[in-house]
Amino acid sequence: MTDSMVEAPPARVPDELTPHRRGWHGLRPYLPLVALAVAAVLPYSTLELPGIFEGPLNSPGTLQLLAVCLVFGGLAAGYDLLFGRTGMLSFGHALYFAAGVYGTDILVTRAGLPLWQAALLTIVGGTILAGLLGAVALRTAGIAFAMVTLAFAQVGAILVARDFGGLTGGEEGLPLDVSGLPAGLVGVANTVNLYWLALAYLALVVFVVHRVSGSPTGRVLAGLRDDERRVGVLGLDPYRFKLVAFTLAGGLAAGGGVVYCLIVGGASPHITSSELTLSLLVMVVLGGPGTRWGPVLGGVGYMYLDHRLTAFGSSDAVESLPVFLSRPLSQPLFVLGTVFILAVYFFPGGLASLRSRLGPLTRHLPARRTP
Amino acid sequence: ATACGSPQDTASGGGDGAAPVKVGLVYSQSGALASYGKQYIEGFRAGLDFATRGTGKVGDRAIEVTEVDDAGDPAKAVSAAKDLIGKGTKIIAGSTSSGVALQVAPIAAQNKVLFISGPAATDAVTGANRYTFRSGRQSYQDVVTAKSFIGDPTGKKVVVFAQDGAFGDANEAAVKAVIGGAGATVSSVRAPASATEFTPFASQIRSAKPDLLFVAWAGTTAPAMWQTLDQQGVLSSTTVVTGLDIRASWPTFGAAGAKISFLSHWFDGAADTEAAKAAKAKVPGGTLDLFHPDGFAAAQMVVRAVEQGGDDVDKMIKGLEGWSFEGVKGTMTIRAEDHALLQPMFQAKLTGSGSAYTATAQKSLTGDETAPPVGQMKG
Amino acid sequence: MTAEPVLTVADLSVRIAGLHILQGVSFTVAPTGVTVLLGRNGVGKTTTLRAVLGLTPRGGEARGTVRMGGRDLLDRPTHRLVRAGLGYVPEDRDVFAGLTVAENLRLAERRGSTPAYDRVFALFPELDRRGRQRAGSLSGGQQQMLAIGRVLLNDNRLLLVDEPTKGLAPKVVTEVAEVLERVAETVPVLLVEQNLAVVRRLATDAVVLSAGRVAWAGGAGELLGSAELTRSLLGVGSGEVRA
Amino acid sequence: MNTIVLLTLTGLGLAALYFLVASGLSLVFGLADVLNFAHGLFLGVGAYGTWWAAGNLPGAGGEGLGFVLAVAFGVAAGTVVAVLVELVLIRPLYSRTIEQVLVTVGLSLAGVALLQATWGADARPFPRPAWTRQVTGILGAQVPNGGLLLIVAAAVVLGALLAFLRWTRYGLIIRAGVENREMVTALGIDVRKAFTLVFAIGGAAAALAGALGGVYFGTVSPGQGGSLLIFAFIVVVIGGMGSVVGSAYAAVAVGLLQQFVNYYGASGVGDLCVVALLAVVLLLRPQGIAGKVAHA
Amino acid sequence: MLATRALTWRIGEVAIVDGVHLDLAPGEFLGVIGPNGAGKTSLFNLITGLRPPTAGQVLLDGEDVTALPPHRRARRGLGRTFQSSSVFGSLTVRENVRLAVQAHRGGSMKLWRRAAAHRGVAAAADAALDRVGLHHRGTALASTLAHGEKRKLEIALLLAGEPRVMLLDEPMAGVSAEDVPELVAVIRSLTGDSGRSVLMVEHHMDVILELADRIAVMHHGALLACDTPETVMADATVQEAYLGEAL
Ligand SMILES: Nc1ncnc2c1ncn2[C@@H]1O[C@H](COP(=O)(O)OP(=O)(O)OP(=O)(O)O)[C@@H](O)[C@H]1O
Ligand SMILES: Nc1ncnc2c1ncn2[C@@H]1O[C@H](COP(=O)(O)OP(=O)(O)OP(=O)(O)O)[C@@H](O)[C@H]1O
Ligand SMILES: [Mg+2]
Ligand SMILES: [Mg+2]
Repeated sequence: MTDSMVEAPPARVPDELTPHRRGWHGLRPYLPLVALAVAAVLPYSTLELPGIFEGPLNSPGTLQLLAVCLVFGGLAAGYDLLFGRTGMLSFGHALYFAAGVYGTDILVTRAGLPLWQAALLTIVGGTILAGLLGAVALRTAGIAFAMVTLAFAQVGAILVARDFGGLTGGEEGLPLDVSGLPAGLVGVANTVNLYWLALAYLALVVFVVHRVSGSPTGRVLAGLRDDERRVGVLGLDPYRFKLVAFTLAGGLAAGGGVVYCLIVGGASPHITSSELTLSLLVMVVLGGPGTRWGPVLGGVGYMYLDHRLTAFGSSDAVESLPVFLSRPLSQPLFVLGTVFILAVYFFPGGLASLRSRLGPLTRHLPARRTP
Repeated sequence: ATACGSPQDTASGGGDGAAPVKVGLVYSQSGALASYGKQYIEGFRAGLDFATRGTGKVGDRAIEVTEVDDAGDPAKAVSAAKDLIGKGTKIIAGSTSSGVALQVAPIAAQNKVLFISGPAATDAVTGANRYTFRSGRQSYQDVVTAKSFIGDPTGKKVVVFAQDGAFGDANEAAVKAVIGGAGATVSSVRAPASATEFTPFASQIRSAKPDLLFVAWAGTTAPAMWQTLDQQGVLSSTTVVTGLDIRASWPTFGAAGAKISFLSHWFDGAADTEAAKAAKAKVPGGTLDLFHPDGFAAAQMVVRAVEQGGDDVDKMIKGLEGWSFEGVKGTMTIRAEDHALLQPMFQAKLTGSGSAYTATAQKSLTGDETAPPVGQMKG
Repeated sequence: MTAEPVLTVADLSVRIAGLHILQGVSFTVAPTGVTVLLGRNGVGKTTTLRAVLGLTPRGGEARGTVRMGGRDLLDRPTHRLVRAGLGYVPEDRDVFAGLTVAENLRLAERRGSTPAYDRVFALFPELDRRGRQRAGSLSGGQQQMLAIGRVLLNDNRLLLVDEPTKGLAPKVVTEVAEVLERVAETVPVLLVEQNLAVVRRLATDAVVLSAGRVAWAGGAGELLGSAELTRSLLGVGSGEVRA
Repeated sequence: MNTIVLLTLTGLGLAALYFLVASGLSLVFGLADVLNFAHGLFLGVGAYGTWWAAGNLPGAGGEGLGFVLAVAFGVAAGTVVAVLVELVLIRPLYSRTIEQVLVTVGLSLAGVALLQATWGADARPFPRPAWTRQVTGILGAQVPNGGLLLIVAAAVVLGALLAFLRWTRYGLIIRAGVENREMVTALGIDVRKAFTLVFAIGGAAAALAGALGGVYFGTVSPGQGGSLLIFAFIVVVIGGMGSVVGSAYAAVAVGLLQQFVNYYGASGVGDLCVVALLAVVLLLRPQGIAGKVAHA
Repeated sequence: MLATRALTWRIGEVAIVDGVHLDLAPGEFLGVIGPNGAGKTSLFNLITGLRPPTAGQVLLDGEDVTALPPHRRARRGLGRTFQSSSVFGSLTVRENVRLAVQAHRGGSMKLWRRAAAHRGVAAAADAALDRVGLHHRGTALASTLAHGEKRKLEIALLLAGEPRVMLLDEPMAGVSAEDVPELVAVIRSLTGDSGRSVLMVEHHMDVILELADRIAVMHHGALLACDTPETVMADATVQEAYLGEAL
């Protein structure tokens, strides 16, 4: 060994870690607004995107599909408040969405309430339901919490399927009675209004989630994701904060349910299934948990695939393939499942990480840890 | 081409006398009911061929069929229906599952297009609204056929074994109305659709000692259910009636099959009509199955509607209401009041073993004999 | 140094998440005695040990050469290195909290060599007594004992030990130092240690890191004996040692 | 009296089926910390493998030794698929729980769809020895032999798993590996092999459950595995993640509860009771009946 | 200020903490030493409420707080650090401290305010970071800190909460020799003027001797002695059971 004296290099200044506001970044805060505006005027375009949509952008079929996608984008963003930002793995989030759908449907169709009353009651009811069930479920944590929420959701599913008092229509579902609805929400020609409604819902959820996670409460939620015990010792009640997040997310989901009920024109037991909750999780992970746009992208993308793959499966392109390819490819679920798997390997961190992988400017944004 | 348009544009239908007539078929190509859907579409193609005498045209207007997969999900079906309507489709048919039928029916009414529901068996489609018709049978007709197995019901004891949920409810209600109304005492044993172990229910049924057991069970657990009923001696102690499902399910009855009296909507050979022969000739494989007649009838109704109404949906409805035609099953009549489709039903026996089973018709009931009570048009 | 070094690290550089954490570290470990790796918090001591073992985190990358017995260690799977006789006592103890103490030890047994339970229990009788307790419920110091005991169960060719006396009571610190001293008679040790008293007692050679580079390397006596060196490299006077 | 005997024995048969499905799930979930939603796929592979072998493999069939051979083939197929899944898909994702969920959910969707694409959506009659369709009189009750077969199989699987966990180091390695994989490698253990082994065992158990489930149901269909999975999950959670014995207790509790409530109570209440049991157990003892530690 | 009365925690038959009577006067600095496994950390857990005691009481300002959950005790001015660092790994260093400041100042349950807009919070957080010398690491994710840096962040989190009673669990463990004096100064400054009390577990005797007014010795869960440093250091049992022979 040789004695050596090496000049120590200057301490690393991790300036690349400091948030940057350079160049076009001045515009960035407005990008969401621009996107919103573009989405809002989309229905005025007759652009045809062959292969992507069946008809021009302003055709009812396309708008309907987009509306469904947007609602799920919002739903996923709301779920992310729980999962990505607070680290609570709930397997029962579909329950509050279903409560929104069935609540609206039953109040309008069976009780004959005007829409606005039904919607208000449903959202309030869904929020209270989330508050109550959350208060119980949050006595557990981790996988136990996931399973208790799953159990609650399962009870919801059983109740809907049992069709007590003929309220829910059981496995056949309950079509929405549109006779009392505003005329602007009924009929194929008015699909655009449903689209705007869905867009408004999505914008609202993104705004709320963004606002909340940037708020003092949001900081606590992020703390909870990492170390709950620590939060308690700092003088904050973890239970209260988790309950707030759970209730808020539940209320947002119920709101999504109201919109979805109008878009689809009824309720069917599909939405109470545990698969829906799992798909929510898939959407969020697909998009990138804890990121602003990831869950939205995930939700929209998932629903788009879910709807469009049926058409893909029966398309001529697939049918002309050799049997060993065309058979599986004509099964939408096969393609969907394969897409999930590939996404995990090709976009680790979700779709939202694509941007950071493409743009060197954003490369050093701190990666969010998945809890 | 990028252009600006109105967000409320929808294509207007036809107008031009020689333009093709757009027909949208929204049914299950994938998902749990994919095999029902497959039969339906084969039947539809055969029926279209039959009703247009091989031309695929009504007058000089071609029938342009668009098929959309709903994967059994009402939300997808609604999207598809809206898409089709937006593109000017005036006739929608399909609906393999009841949930889909019930959600699409109101869409048809809201947009004033014709909807011809397919294999979906729920009674609620009948009389749903004046735009909605059906090309298949309904649960009530099944039950009336079941009743024909016990002769005079007065004083008899009937047990319904059905799964929870709307399907079971409908069957139980129908049995109470049809057989109970005719003087039998009807009780029911219900089980969760998710049940996998049927012994408790079999015990309950056995201790009830019914004269007739009516079983309404759908799904993959059916074979286990039949085996348990057989093992616990239910099948040999009473007359057991149930609906005969698609051919693929026949071997799953196993030994129990011979001990069951089947009511049947349709099986290959149930009737030897002109339409059945035509259908047999057209259908891939040459063997008809449960839901081929539904697709076939749907095509016949579509052709009739176009003949009578052109592009005018009101005229189509007028043309269909009260119409009698010769379908695969025999004479079918669309009742004007509630659009119920009166049609023959069958009693059948299953024989055979291994994977080779044959159904033979014991008796057939006419459309009038199995007619459901006349209902009110709801919407 | 006359004898062939047991470990040669040359131009080792490690990047993690875009940060250049080690920037070309080179040093050797003598075949006998204790080589200490010194330096302030965050200079890369732990990173160095882990890179030798192939434990650079996901998304990180280690370059350079690490040779032991004529073979390059980088890119060889960790478990192979360990089976070949590289023992590791991690900084955060990393005992398996859900397993009992006995299970933790059983896990550390290596196939092909008889586990020296006597040696371990003689040193830390506490571990014998608490065999059935979950390691997660051990006190901090007890966990540290378990982490050390785990490697001593086997015979090694080189020990990599990261702050073994952290959190131990003074009496146990002395004991651990004695153990390491005894171990070092047969097995060379690469030690990271903040307790200068322990360093003073054990170290034969010293390597001082500063901001990802080697700032000084040489005999330990030389380093600790020179007030100037200790002050400039370690920031403490040479007499200033903690008990 | 004989109703009670009948309900108890058939309830135990049901419990055995739940246990067979849950055991592999519990092993993989508790030891490898992978919430394996693709377990239903392994089940399906086992069932279809057996079904296919009985019809196509020379020497295999529906009776006697031929049936044993068919089941062995099905189990082997399930094991191979499980190992491939672990090697190719799960291995790169350890300690990334959520991504694993995504992959296994994707796998369950794609796998079931693939089964459906290959063999159709309809249920197929399952080959099985004639005696499994008969009943045995026990204390006046006519107990189905299929159920008894399940009980025997479940007991054997339980014994085998316990032996594996107790007499080999693998249980230890995997439990440690879940906590801190890196440290296990730093002890000189190739932890990857151990995880593959767990998947293989989990897959084999699932495939066996699939094959015997086929005997029990009399048919095989693509979605069969998935529908059993919910109850299996409940059993795993009630039993305590990863505790094989806990799963056995929980399976018995769930099976009997369902059976008795379905007979004496209203239908559907059995399912609600099971869900209620889950919620109550978790609220009182979040770690499940047998605690969180994954061992015998 | 802080007192425990016959505080006991048993697991089965074993008493981990055994009838501890402890009194901490305002402004006092009490060092706690004892062999590994003596129950020091457990005592902290009982005092802060992370574990319920099997018997005995914890008094804060003369009031019985034994039944209160951890966060309620923290509100009353009880703060602590953890032996094995527990910081919020997915937040940056600065966000970590801001969270602590915010927890202390109230207003955490504001769903609609901008957290970043809170000037006072940012300033207080930066001050705390400055004091432990972590300012330059402000934007690093806490999970990527080196071990010693995490210890410092722990202390910054504690400072940010401005507690009146502070429980420090081995703050010096793993801190490089060079930084020890600095950290000792920080800790000393905690008590000085403000009348705050500190309870500190530490195995570095020189640090304890330098800072503590009194030293409590724990052994097998029980409090053996609680006296001035000189008396304690002279005690033969302490010498034998804890210190052993010097290196
Ligand atoms: N996973 C990681 N991601 C990013 N940076 C890291 C990671 N691990 C370590 N670092 C950084 O690398 C540097 C060196 O860390 P290391 O743990 O090797 O220091 P050390 O010398 O062992 O310090 P200590 O004495 O505190 O243990 C630190 O600045 C740390 O923040
Ligand atoms: N859940 C438990 N079950 C059994 N023993 C436990 C449990 N929790 C703690 N102990 C034991 O209680 C004793 C006290 O532990 P504690 O962590 O309080 O010690 P300590 O004084 O802080 O030691 P150190 O200085 O090593 O950190 C230890 O012997 C520990 O093993
Ligand atoms: Mg270190
Ligand atoms: Mg301690």
